[in-house]
Amino acid sequence: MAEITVRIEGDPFEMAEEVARLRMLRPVGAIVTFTGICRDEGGRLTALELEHYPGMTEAEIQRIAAEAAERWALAGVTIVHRVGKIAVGDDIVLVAVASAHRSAALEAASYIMDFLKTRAPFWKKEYPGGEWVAHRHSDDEAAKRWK
Amino acid sequence: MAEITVRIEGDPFEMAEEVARLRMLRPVGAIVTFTGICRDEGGRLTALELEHYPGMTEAEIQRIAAEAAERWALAGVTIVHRVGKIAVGDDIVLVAVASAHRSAALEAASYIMDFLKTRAPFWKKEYPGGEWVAHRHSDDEAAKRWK
Amino acid sequence: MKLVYFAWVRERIGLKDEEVSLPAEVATAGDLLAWLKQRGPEYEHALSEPRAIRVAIDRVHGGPDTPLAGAREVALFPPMTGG
Amino acid sequence: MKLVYFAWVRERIGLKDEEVSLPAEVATAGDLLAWLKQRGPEYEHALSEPRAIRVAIDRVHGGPDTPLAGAREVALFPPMTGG
Repeated sequence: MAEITVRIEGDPFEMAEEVARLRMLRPVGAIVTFTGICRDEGGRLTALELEHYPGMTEAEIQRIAAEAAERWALAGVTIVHRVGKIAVGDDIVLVAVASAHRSAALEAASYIMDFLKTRAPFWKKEYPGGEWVAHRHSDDEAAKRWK
Repeated sequence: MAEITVRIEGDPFEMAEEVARLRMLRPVGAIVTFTGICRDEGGRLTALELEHYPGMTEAEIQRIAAEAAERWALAGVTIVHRVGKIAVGDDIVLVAVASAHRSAALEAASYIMDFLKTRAPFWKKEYPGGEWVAHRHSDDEAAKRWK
Repeated sequence: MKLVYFAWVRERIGLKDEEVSLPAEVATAGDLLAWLKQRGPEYEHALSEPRAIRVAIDRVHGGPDTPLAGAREVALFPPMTGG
Repeated sequence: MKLVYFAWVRERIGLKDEEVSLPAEVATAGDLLAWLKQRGPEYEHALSEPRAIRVAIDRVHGGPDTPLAGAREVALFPPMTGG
């Protein structure tokens, strides 16, 4: 059984700490991390503000992680997603997956990211400007390939 | 142009340091890391010894990284591969890829790992026992999907 | 039933959440959207493009045909942009 | 020409590297393998399954048909197991 950790936090996370915990699991021969970082979109932005649906967010991310653990042989999955104001260059999300063999960790990290984008109830607002980030059709297409 | 760093080292590496350098690049919205860790193969092993072909190793890994940077829009690629004796639980290889969008970093990391396995001149010897690790046919198959 | 709103749906309606008593003919999430649109210009503005609105029933994603019977909390929000 | 050996090819031949002068008829990497096998039981043992042997010519991967003309360093080794 994969060990699944999901956290929604306002404060920054330390990738190295999350990876250190995953590497204690067995059997682990591969750890893949995905870090999503706040982009300035060509200098247009200084920050994003992330809103979410407390209670549903954790449950939905748990479901996504459990699906990945069902589909691939995983030792552990850690997902940390920040909410609130996030400055350009700061981390937004970490997905870390540990497995015995590399393809399981690589594919599961990709799967989890695709469904975090399309199913986890987060919404990004741009600063300056206050515009809500538009959902990308390409994210729906990316999620469809796992059917 | 992607910034490409390739190092072959005897000493352990610090993933956090490698990632910290990549995140200074622009535009970066995604960083993917792959860490390969020495497995005990069900308690059978205590260490691996990695032999390589000095001079060719660096050149071949540079070629693999350059191909990935040609194929995807990458900001930076860092590949660190250890050689010599590596204890169970210790890191063998780090591939870290930074890009603006997630699919480029995820796919490039997967591509680089597939060709590190099949083209980079490394050989693993098992301890105890002194047997050379057999090449896996599944690694050849994984590399073929990028044609 | 509790309705909760997020992102620009919340901003346009001008409420984070509210309690409503639904008429008997409002049986599905799609019915709920149609009923809410008639409640005033803020609702009309927020829900003018029903295809851009996602629905969660008791914190699980649903669609226009998802029945509301027994639901305690229904959330309306735009397509998600996390990750 | 310098020949270099790695992993179990190196162990079976019992040498890390050596200088050789090739006869004119040894034109390709495949020819080289066939010629080396005749040099003694260690070579025979190391190279008994030619399909299990990879070749690099001047530090670039080659195949049985890769010509050796002009090559300074040819490496023979088993399929790789890094990463």
